[in-house]
Amino acid sequence: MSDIDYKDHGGVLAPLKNLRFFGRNAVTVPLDPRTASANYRGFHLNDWQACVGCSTCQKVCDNAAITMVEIPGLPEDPVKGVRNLRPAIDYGRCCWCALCVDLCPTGSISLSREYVHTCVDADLDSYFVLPDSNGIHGVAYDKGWAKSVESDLVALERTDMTEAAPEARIDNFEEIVAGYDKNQAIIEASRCVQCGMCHDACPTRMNAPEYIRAIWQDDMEEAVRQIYRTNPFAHTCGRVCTHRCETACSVGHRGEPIAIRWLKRYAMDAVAPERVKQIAAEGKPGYVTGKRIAIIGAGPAGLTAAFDLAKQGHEVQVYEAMSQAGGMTRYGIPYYRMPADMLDRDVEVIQSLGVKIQYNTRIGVDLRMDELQQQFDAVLIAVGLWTGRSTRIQGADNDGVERAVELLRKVADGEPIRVPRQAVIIGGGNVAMDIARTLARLQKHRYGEVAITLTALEDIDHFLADRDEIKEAREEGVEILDARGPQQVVIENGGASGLCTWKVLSIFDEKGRFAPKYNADDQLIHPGDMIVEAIGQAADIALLGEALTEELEWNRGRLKVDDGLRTSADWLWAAGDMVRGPDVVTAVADGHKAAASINQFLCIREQAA
Amino acid sequence: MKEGESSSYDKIRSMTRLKDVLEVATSFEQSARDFYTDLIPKVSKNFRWLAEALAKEEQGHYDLFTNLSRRDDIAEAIQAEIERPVTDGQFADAIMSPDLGPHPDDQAVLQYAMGREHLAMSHYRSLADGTEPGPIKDLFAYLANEEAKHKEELEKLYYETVHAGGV
Amino acid sequence: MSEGKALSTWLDNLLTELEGIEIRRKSSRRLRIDVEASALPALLELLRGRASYVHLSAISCVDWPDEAQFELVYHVWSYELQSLVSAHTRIPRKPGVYISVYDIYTPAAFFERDIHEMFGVFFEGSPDMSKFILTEWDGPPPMRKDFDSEAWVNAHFDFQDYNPDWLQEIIAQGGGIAIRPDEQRFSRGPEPTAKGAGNKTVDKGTDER
Amino acid sequence: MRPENYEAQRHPPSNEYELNIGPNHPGIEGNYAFKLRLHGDRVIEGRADAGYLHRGFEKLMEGRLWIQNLAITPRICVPDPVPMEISYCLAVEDLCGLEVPERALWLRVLQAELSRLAAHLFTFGGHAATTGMYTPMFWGIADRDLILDLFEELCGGRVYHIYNIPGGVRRDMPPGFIERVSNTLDYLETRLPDYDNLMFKNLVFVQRARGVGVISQEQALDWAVTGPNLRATGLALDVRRDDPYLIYDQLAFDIPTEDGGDAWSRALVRRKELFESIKIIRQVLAKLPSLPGPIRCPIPNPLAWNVPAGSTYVRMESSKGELAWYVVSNGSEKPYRTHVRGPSQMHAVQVLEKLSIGCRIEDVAQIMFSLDACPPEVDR
Repeated sequence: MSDIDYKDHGGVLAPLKNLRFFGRNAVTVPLDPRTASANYRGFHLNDWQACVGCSTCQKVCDNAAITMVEIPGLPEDPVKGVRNLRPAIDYGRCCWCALCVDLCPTGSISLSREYVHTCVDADLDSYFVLPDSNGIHGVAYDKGWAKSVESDLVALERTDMTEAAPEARIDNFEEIVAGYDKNQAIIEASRCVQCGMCHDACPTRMNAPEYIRAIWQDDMEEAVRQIYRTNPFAHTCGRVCTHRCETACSVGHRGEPIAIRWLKRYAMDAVAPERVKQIAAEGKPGYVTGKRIAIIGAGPAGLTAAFDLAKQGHEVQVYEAMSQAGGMTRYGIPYYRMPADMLDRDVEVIQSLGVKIQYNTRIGVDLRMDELQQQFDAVLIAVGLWTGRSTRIQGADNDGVERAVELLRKVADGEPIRVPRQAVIIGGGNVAMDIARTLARLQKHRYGEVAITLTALEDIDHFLADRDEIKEAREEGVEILDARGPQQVVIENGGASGLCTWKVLSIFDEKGRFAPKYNADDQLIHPGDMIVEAIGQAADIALLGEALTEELEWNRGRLKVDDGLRTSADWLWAAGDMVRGPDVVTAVADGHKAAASINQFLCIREQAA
Repeated sequence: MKEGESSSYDKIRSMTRLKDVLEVATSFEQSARDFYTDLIPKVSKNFRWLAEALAKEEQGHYDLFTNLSRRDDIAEAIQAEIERPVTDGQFADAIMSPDLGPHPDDQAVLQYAMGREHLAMSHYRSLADGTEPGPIKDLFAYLANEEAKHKEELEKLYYETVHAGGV
Repeated sequence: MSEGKALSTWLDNLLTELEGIEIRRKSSRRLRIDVEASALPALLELLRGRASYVHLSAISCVDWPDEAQFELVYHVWSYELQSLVSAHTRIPRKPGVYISVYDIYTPAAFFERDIHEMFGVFFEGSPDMSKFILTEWDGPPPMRKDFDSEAWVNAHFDFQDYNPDWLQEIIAQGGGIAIRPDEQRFSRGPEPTAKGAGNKTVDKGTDER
Repeated sequence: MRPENYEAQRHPPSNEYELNIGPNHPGIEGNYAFKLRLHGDRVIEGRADAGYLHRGFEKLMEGRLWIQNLAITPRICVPDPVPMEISYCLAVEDLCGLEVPERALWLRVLQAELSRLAAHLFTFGGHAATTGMYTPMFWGIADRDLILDLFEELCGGRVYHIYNIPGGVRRDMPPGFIERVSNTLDYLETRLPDYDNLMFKNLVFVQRARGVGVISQEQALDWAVTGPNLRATGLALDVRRDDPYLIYDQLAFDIPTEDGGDAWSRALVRRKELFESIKIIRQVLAKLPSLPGPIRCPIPNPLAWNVPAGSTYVRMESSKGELAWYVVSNGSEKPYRTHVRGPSQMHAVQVLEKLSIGCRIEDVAQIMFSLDACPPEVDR
């Protein structure tokens, strides 16, 4: 039956063996609460310094136990991706699964080793608790279940992007960044925790969470529709944007931010241009308002405004001085970074909405501003910053000295330029990098080897150029010397032969303003038969004409505009780089603002009439 | 700096009383301020603020020197200032100071202003070196120091206007 | 295991006798058979009688509203062959009636009763079709996709709203509740998450930067 | 059964009467009602009435992301939550084709066998309580608490561990954990003879348990009885051996059986399984230090994780019997359908009803506890 011999009742004395139980002491476990184990899942702790209020914990909580509470007084900075929201936990619903801890991008929330919740109302009168770093009863308990490498659920690594190797890209203008394929894009899009920090940081408030989600759901048309809600220049911004969204991305606090810019590019490239036009035209009213608006400059700002106004039924006429549209995005950014055919797609979509662009027309020469004022209900000037500044140091007027903006325009326009054997670039911004790498390519193509020296006033950390631009420039053989101040252009038998520079002790004064100080005895001569100045750009406002310049209000060298980008003249608006300084996505944001203000002005005038 | 003014510097060399030296210095500031104020209408409006700012700067200098001259303890006041000499950044030295033609642009005006400051500073400095130690030498050193400070201010403005516009 | 192998191959050709079935072997111990609703009892009869599948592990029901069908899955396990056969069949959602297999496998009684309660599929011949778990429930069969349990809960119960003093202090300073839990959580009723997955991007960005 | 819904059945005048046990009754494990029709103290017919623990897990899980269901699965079966967690993760891993690192598999077996120990100790107490002895319950709970301390160290939670995640486990063992587990096992092994004297050799228990609720092998197979109840009828059938999952095929353990098929044999099978589980855990503890490597394979961001479409049927041996999950995914980020086949669905309903016919009233509770029927699995 079984090996338990239950019939063995033992002898008469059998019960005596139970006497040994008297020897044992009773099993007594101390009743007061003991500290829980090292990774116990007790009540929440939240380090408010580390927490950025991204509300990912609220999303992953399966019992909807977390409410985000706005706490005034906490730091709030959309550009860095910091909100003054903190999670409050409803312990009537929480099941202590610690998924919020494992998915917290900054690792600020953790569970303490405190599990006793019997307390009187005085210390805690509700299940709804706002955890901070000193625990539920204000008694500091050390951390229990906290973020650990193994349990971290945040997808920290970014899907790496295939880029052309330096040797492969040095002698041509093919696009370097290959762009994601479908699989890579879906994996990259799946990393997004939908916190919306990018939406707040983007100058034009792009709905990045929505289009990233659409990409992940492989619904490309929805992604394009979400993008076109705020940015008709998405092919361009997908390649050259200064991507402030990625600096604000909450995954970026401990890992690599989501490649939001490249995802936008993937979405735009994935949908056929014809279909993009139909999507962009959605919501365009059938009627025409009969209002006519003139826009000077077919750059991002001008064309975005044109796009919005056309979608509101107005008739838009754009005047462009050059032979093609795009402004700085075509003539300022080389094709290896911003291919022309992609820019044309953006422009064609805008034109498909009925925006007429008149090329090779220079306002101030072919048409005067006052003529525009009579013929149109409103005028928007968005001419950007096209004149390159010169250092005007000794010898700067020699013809061996060029301006980066003009050179880049000529290369983009296909005009042949003199390819120097050796060149020296002055300037540390993206334009300097662009011209350095363009000349490097031309040199490699013509002479087979690259000889470019790039000097700038600032030290390398304060270069205005993107970090990857600097990295790629160095890979392509550009020698970068930081903190060098240009002194004099060395002239030999009529032509430039080098640049003399002094060491800069770059000191910032207490207000953070940059006051370059030279150390004269550390002097270098950089050989080069061409010197290119890429130090800054100014707006060419000659087109306004003397009378209008006098009539308008100015603000430290730029047109004074209200927040609707309207100048002091009620019929004239101004937008883009010439008002805000050089940045593509800010120009797009300006385009929207100007269009909204113009549209509002036209409606008010209509009601008033 | 036009020639006329450099001769007046020789006049200053021979002076002994602090008050007289200050008066001459104040007159230089006054002429600079008047030069900028009448420049204001001439320049194009989009950078007229620059001319106005320079005029205001010179006015500030003018007031500084006038109420300094009104005080009687000029020597002690100057003493305090000299302890913190401002090193000359030489940032503007390389930049040729053009003669302001009919349509100067903002960069030209700034270059011209920095050129004036530089000349004034170097004049005062040479004057300070040329006199024996005493209140007059301290005054010249003080004036040189003020001009150097002023020049540094303009250099910052020059950097922000010309150099910082890059993408 | 080798004779097990032989047995399973023997089983494979045994099954070929039945027409209109589709066999997919997922692993050495998992076999999926798609069969017509009418042929299922015969298949189970064959599996139990001649192929040693004596143990009915479970009967699962899956609601496919898009195809207006219920999918019934009969999981039977053989102790000898040490392999599981999942017999999948589809029955129309309306009228949702099917024959019971109680006479082949007695455990079917519980599963059929459970499926009847949860999905409303009536099994003719099942010993007991009366309510078992949801005796107090008079609503529609709750496991059907078209019944939204969360909506029912929200309709019949109300949320516990808290107003502790720390919250009142924050409200006094101008703060307060910014995002309620159900506005943004990813767990939502049975319908697939709406576009944009319920993420409510808080527009905290100020215009001027 | 709410009072207003209750209407007494009209019986012909006879000496039969109706008696309701539960849903809140010390003789019933968990919240479970059992309606008896009695003739004297002899049971004529028993009808189970469940539903008091129905929380609608399967419906809830359809509305939550794959990762969010981790917190729900252990709560389906209260005394033995671990197999629920592990089988859900096995199902998701099967659907996604995730490669679970070996160390995680061994940690899962450690957790599962510890959970089996705790569940059996719990059932000893329950079974003895129905025969009037409460000391085994006190000892069982006290010893089970030692194992819960181990769980608290390993997983961070005492009863609901939420220790598993699709792809592996969430934490590695804390330092010195192996040594503490083996100490606890040593202590348990010294306790087992006491349990024998207290319970298994105790004539009161033996007299009450022997010959009660007898299941023959044919009936067991026919009624889909599984787990210790099936092995009590002499058939050495165990999912860990027949349908090996995790790394049970690398472990040396045998399947204890009894051939009485009655309540007492079932208790003895569980007692022997205690030894087997301790043997397994010792093997795992010996192997773990030599297993380096990760405890989890990477999974996508949980908020955006589409599990490929498909369906899978995962079987596991819980302390109560064969526990199985049928999980269907339609390729979206949420399960389309999850069906839990708890072992007690058979034991607590048909088997109990059939066994209670003809037995005496005091044996109904004992039959239920000897079957180790766990109502939350029935209701889900």
